[in-house]
Amino acid sequence: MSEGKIKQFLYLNRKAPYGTVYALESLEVVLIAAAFDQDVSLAFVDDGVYQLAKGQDTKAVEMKNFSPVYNALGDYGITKLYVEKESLDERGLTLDDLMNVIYEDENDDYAEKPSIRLVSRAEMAAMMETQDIVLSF
Amino acid sequence: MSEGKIKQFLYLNRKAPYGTVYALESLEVVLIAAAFDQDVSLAFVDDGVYQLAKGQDTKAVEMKNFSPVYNALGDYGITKLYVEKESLDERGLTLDDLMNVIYEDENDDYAEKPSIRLVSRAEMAAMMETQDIVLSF
Amino acid sequence: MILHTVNKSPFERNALNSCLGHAEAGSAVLMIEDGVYGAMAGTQVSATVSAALANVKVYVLGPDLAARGIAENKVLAGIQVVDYGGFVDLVAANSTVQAWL
Amino acid sequence: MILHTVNKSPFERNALNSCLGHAEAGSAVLMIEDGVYGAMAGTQVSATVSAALANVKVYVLGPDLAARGIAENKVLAGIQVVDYGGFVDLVAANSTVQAWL
Amino acid sequence: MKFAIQINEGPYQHQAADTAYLFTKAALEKGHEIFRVFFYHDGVNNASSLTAPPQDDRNVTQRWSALAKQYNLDLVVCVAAALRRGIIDDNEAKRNGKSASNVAEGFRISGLGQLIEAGIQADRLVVFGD
Amino acid sequence: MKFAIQINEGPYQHQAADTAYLFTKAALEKGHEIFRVFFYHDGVNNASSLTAPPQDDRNVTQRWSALAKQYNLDLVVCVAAALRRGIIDDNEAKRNGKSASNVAEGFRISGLGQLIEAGIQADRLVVFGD
Repeated sequence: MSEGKIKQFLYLNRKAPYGTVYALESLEVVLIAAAFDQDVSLAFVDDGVYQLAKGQDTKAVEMKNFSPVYNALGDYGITKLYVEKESLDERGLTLDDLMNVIYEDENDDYAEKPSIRLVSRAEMAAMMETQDIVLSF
Repeated sequence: MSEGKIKQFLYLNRKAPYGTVYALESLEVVLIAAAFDQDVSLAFVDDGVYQLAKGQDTKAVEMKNFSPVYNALGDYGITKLYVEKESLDERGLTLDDLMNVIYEDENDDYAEKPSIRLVSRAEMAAMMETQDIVLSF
Repeated sequence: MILHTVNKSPFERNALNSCLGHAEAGSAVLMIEDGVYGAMAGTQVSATVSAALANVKVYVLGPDLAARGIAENKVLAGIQVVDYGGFVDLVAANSTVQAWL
Repeated sequence: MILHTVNKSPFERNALNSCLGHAEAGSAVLMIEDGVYGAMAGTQVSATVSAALANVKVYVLGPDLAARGIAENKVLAGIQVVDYGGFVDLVAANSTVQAWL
Repeated sequence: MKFAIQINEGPYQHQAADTAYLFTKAALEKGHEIFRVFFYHDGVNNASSLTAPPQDDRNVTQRWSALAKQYNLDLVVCVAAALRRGIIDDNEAKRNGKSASNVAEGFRISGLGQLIEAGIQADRLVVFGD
Repeated sequence: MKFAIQINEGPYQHQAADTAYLFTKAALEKGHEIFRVFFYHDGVNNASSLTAPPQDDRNVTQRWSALAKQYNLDLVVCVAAALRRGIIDDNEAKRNGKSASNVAEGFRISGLGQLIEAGIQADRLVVFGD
């Protein structure tokens, strides 16, 4: 389907989950994107970091809890989840407050490795500059 | 239509015009409200103060310029437009940057009087406390 | 008195700040939807919210905390957690509801 | 380089701030829709935007200024006003477009 | 006590549409009266009979229709906002030369006066939006 | 140059739907190619054939239909987002047991793969949203 072109695709997530649909429908695109053999990265910046929070329980709001899907991304070959440290800090969060998203590295005897890459704002900005296509939601 | 009850109705405007529809559709409610013999006030707080900016020209964005409607409100008996001074200050605006919204006072030989009441944040907060119904957009 | 509702993240928008700047002493503020992030301890806005507690009563909607994975022990001391029924009671107990959209 | 677009008022949301915090030296920022309020001189955010001009090129969409009654002489020095055609040219001239929604 | 509800946003995109429903349900279960639910702005999209969300997700429109039936609720969709956004009943379809109508069971289209009246008649107006 | 456009918001509620149109038109007038316009989230509501805005206002849907005809544009509406929000074509109406369809002329319903493909094939993707 990709006709030989490989591009850097960035999914930019800056919004909290549930208050609006963007986080959920962004994930739906990412899952489809996995079929296209492109180089996919996800960025979690500002309120986007809340999407990865541990322990989400949506029963009482009667919405679908889509947070387990992040952990399935590795099976789709999506293993680069960039999380910005400054965004966590402002919100009083650390990596311990986030889900432990992992993938199995097929080039390393299927060893389990973390998908979340904690980066500084400067590193996030530099990573953004390497992208071809940025999908914002 | 009002069956004898007179309530204080506040229309709370906190959003800029054109970027979203709220300012326009808020005005549409206000025009209808005029038929109901209630005590109507409009509050312009935060980005809501931009709704009253002078010189709006929407030709190039191909949207309807609804700013002249504010000046027609007086004919509908709507004469209390509270504008918050702190909101203006933060945005580098003064009353001179706003439309000169006026009404004719039928109790004073139809003298032209300003509809805009410049108030401090504290005065705005106190006015809010006197309201029965607050419509937010 | 007014029951103020705030449904926006205080890190994304100015709604909570503006609400607290207009809430009279003794009035109530209820955080719902993405507004519940304003109830967390240890954030950049916690100090502002804590200070406001001297002036206004602050409530937060429990179902929205749970959806977002915020344990109740992460909520600032002095903020009361309510469910939808509690939200209804707050509306009934205050004379006017003002939404900071 | 990236063309960053910002369509939110800097007084309501954190989009402009976050954009400027991530825009690399030499990149371009285009303010559109309610984002054009960020281009005005004499506001609480003018100093931040002026400082950013040392690092990035800043553009503002003229039709959105006009709609909101912002005369071009109220726009901060150093910010260039463009029309929709100019927006198209900026997209073509930069390798990637990143929207700060 | 008598409540009126105003909803400014459409289903799924904003949680406002969910919170309004859950609040209304809780108020009814506590024995309060809901004088009217008024759908304004994109809120009119909650009334679309053509939505078909995934089976494992809530159905926002059907949920309102069911609640309206159970409690005999008055669900009013603003006509001006609805025409802008393509929510029309049989009458409006005829008047505007449209081939179909799409207002779900339990909703009716009417004017903005219904919102003002709700504000006058109810003890409280609660607004849900963005 | 080849552009792809993504639109996340519905008509009238957000200016994003307007800016996207005016940008697309300007790009076409400058001789660029629009590979595809992809309507996602509430953006799918731009495709409703049932809108009837006031006569003195722009008609967002008809404007797209006309531009699509003039320039042979590919206007694609995301099927998953559209089903959630009640935008359906004849096929989906049949499949979901709905009495009507409401996709305006010049729009077609398809999958999210069309958005990714647009990102791959176009030189630029420009996103308009809230």
